Amino acid sequence: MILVSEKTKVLVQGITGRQGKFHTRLMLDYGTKIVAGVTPGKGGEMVHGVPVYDSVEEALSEHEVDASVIFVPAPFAKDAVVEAIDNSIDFLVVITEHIPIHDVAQMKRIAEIEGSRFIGPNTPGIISPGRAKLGIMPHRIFKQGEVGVVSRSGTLTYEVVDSMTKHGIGQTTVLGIGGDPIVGTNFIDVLEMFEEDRETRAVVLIGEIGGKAEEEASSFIKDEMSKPVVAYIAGRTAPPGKRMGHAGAIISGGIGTAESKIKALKKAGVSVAEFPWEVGRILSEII
Amino acid sequence: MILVSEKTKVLVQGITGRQGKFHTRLMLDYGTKIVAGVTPGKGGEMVHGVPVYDSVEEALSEHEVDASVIFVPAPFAKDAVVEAIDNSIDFLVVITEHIPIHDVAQMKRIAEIEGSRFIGPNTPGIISPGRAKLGIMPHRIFKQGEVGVVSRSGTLTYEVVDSMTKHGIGQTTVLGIGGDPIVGTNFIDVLEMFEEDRETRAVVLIGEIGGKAEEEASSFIKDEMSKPVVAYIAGRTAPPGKRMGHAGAIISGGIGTAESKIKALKKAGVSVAEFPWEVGRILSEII
Amino acid sequence: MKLHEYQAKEIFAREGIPVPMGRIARNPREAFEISREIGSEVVLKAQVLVGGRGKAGGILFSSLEEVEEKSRKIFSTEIKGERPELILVEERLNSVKEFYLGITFDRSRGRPVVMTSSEGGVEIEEVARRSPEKITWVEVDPLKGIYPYMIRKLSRPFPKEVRKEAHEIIAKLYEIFVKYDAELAEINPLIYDGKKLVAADAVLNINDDSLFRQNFKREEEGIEGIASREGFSYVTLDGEIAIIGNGAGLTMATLDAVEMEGGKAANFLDIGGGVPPEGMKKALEIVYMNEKAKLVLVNVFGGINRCDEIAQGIRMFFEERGGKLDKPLVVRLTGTNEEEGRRILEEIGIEVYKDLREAVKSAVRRVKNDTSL
Amino acid sequence: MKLHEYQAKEIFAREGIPVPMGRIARNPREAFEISREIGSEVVLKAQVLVGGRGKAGGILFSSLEEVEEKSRKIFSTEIKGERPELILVEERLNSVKEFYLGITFDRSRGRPVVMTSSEGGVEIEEVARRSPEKITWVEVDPLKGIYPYMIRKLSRPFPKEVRKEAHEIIAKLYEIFVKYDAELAEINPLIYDGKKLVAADAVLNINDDSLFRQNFKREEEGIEGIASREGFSYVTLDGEIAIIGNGAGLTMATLDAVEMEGGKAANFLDIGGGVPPEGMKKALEIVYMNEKAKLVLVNVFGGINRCDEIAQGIRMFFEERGGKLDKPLVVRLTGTNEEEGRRILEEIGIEVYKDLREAVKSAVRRVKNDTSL
Repeated sequence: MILVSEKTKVLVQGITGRQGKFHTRLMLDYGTKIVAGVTPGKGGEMVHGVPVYDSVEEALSEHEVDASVIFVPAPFAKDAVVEAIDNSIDFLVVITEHIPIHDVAQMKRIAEIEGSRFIGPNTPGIISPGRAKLGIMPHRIFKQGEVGVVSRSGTLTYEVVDSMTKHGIGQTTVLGIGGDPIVGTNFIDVLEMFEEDRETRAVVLIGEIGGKAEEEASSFIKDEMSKPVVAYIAGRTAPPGKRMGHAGAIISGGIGTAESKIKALKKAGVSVAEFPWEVGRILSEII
Repeated sequence: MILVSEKTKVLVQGITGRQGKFHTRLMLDYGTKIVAGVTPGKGGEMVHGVPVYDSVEEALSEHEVDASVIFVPAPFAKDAVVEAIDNSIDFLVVITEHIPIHDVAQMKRIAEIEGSRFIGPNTPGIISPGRAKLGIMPHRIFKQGEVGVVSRSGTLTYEVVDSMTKHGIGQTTVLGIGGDPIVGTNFIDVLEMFEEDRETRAVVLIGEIGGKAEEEASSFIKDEMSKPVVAYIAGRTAPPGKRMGHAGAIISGGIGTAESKIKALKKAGVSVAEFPWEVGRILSEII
Repeated sequence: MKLHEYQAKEIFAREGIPVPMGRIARNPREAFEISREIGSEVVLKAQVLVGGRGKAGGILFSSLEEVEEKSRKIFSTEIKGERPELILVEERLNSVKEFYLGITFDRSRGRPVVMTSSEGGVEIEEVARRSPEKITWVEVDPLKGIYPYMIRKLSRPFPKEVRKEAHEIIAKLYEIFVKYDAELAEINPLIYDGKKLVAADAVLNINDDSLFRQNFKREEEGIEGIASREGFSYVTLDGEIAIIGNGAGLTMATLDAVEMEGGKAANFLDIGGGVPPEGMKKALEIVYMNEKAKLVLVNVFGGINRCDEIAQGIRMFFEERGGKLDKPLVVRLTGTNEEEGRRILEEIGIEVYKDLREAVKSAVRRVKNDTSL
Repeated sequence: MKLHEYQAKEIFAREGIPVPMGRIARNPREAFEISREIGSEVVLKAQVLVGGRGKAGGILFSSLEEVEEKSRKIFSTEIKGERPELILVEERLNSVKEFYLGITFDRSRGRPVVMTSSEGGVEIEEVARRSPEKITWVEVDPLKGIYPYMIRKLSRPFPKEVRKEAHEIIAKLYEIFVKYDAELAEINPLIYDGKKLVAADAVLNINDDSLFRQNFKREEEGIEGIASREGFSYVTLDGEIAIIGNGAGLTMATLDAVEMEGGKAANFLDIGGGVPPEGMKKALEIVYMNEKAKLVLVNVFGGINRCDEIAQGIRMFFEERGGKLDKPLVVRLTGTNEEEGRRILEEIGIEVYKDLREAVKSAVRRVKNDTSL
């Protein structure tokens, strides 16, 4: 189990919005320790029994907080993230999608500087099944167990986890790094944590075309990981996506296709599934 | 001896300018190990036998460098400082005066983030007598010895050091933190280094009115220093300087006068000289 | 959002980057008028958003005499499926040397990267692959911004006589990159005509997620335009099975599975998250427009989307069409509020698969077997 | 460089901070015209750069009838040595509550600090001392800039009805602070008139070292103006010994020493570093203008300044005056190129002290003993 447990004390930023309220309910039901919420201008209200504050500073003056889940709408998300970081919250889950890319780049740099970590944006969150959920995943498909899952994709993760659970294979922690071009935490960071986590016996990596995150992860797996890794990569038949001009091509150096990713992963000794629903079966053969 | 020694390998940025050239000569004469210089557009030239490069990156590809002395004119000084920091030079001496205050604030923050230290701006530099000089001080007044000197003022430092040397009291290192409202390294940082330096037996602090650096130093001396400190504060009879509005008064909380500084220092057990030329005598009684 | 070359050049000119003299023509007559004003050889450039327009005949040099004829030709040329509505008519530059200048994000590092090269032109990617030392590049800290020392490094590939101009153009392009929330800003080639530097081409892609604070109107037309206004991600393909999924990864995986099972996708449509019933109905309307499609496969794994709301959308669409669909609908629905969703669809006689594999197999089988489709 | 209130308000208005209706008058007649346009009670505000003008009679409320008389009175009032040349004529605001908003640097931290208080007005420093909890403050990282969450905190002292306006004013004042390279930006009071917020006063000090990139002209007149144009730091005092030093610290120490020995300084003049002979000559011309001064003491410890160049400047001045100085000159010169400097001065018969103490004692003794001076 990595990053979150039943002891993690959670703040929800944007708790009074439609999504914030709905998922606060579901997280509480799952057993997540949500201690406070923040929505500017709504200080003093209660959401499902959770006290709401105007600012992170005020929430922290009343509660101890280990992590924050952010549902704040995209135009204001950078502010919320920086507010949390400036108030020394170490771990953030940025659910919000469609945050401007320049904002994300700044958020990432600020987190680096101040020593905080965020996952996302555009992540379904993180769940340590049976212990705590910081996010929006449909929790019934998860099952506590011994496999760590890290993914760039939300719903595809559910598909894969569903196949694992159906094969009786539970998860230590399932984490979505987020589907945006720039994310706060990348595959390698998470693989490193799973490698070190004593409960985790194998890891599932769910990738997709675009960028070079999977290729970079492959090198890490090859050089640094002892635990078995199973992967699934979406987009083998997808139309070529938006081409980022010459500049993008120069940076990526021609990698980023599903073939390139699958090749790199296989070279690193990873079992690559052809269909998402195969992951459960493959794992059951390995562990 | 702190920060610089006869082994320190030095880069000079702005080496082809009038001041840069003149003081490179004097520093070399003193024995300072100047290994390279930088002036954009002058790469390939030589100044007093020192090779000049177009950029810090190019200089570093040919030479090992421990510190940089910056003579670059004020409008371009921030660029030069950030260039040095981004190229991982750990210690910078910013001689340039009249750098815009917003630039200095940014320089300071960038140095903090990247883990570099600069002294100045508007500093006469730093000298470890008999070993190395990174700056513009008239070196004949210095003498190797056992007293560390830290000062906000340039020429006043010379006056005080002159009196020390005349009394036969030498210096481990003499460092000007710079006369600007915002400086990269403050009194406390330097006092801490002197306290830890085995060669240094006593410390001289030279301050002046304005700001609260001396008051803050006093608390540090009181709580953390075991070595004797002698101080001189200029400006007891000076006209009230530019008043920084209500905002400045609120921040400073009414401190910043010579009386306030002298009082704080005395309370911390510091011997405060009435005239700069007394410092030598007072020290000779202490050590 | 990709801007047209002429739009990007308008911005460049406004921000102080030199561009060729020229204007937009909507027809051959206008092209002739503009050429006469320019008074020299011109270049006619089709304004389309796809790459490779040069090879496709979208860029022609012309004397004044031939302008009408040549622009007529361009207007009637289809370039990778796009027919140009506008031609940019510009003075023909005297190119002594062509440079490259581009800015985009390095995704892994999360930072802007600025690149220059003395080997500009269409072969730049080839240059980057074969002789990476010919690309000068600099990574920028998004908090600190670009510094003159970085720009000096980037200016080094340019001839000494115009290095100052190059410095200014790089600084300004970076400013534009930030100010306009760009994902990509590119000048290729940046032409040296012996005296000065001119941006002969201009690429500026605005980050879609930043459009709420940028002043650009989407121009996309057809199905893509409708989809994008709904916030969907949509691409037309040439197979027979129309696909609607939620989440890019899952939708791609659905396409992959369909093809692995022997089918072919007619489109990619990702509805994204938190879609209300009306949105789901709209998504169906969009894929039903595609005449090539013979069957529609919906694959939703409810998370932030709720299965009951998705089912309501399907029912609304079903009822709008009077309960008769001209293409069969295969639905896979699971996740949040699954039971309620299933109930809604079963009420109107639509079978719901719980398992993706079965849904895919069924869809492919039906398209293959039923020749009446 | 301090701006006048009206200059600061022009900037505030341009950047979107609400200021009272009003204009500048150069004479009582103009003040009357402006008041008539405003059409209500007005306030007349002397435009001087010293503090405490209110207590000195520099601010008066007036009806239209009394405007000419009252502004005549202000024009003839000397406020801490400054006689106003301009009066700002403004509508009189209806003040329901007065707030404070200020931005400056925290020197030790090297960061901008933004402060607000619900207790605006002249007593704000007293408030800060006695009830620090009534000041809301926020430190800003100069790289990251100010964030909305900080501004929300700073807006909290304002009434709910105008919190949005307060938010905007704070954001804009911070923008101004950065854009104009300010050392201090202050609105005190920021008046709530029951409906909106208005900047009743405006302080904006531009950082002198940033003037090369800011568009302000220095307006200082008299000796201070001449000195500042030479790059010297100069203050007139009321003693008899004119002092020229190099470096603020050393010059202050010279003043201190003179007073400790029983003398009194006629001025403070710091020539700074790297001064050429012409500069030194100019410095002497400046202090010789001060009629109250009876003797001139020069104290230069050469470092970046070279003693030979300083001596050359003194000789130039000496020769310009035909070898006759109406006030005796005491010179202390030591440091870089000391011998050469000493030689130059001894040639023209000026004695040079090596020791500061002796120079100071000699200067004080000569002023005290020689009643003919």
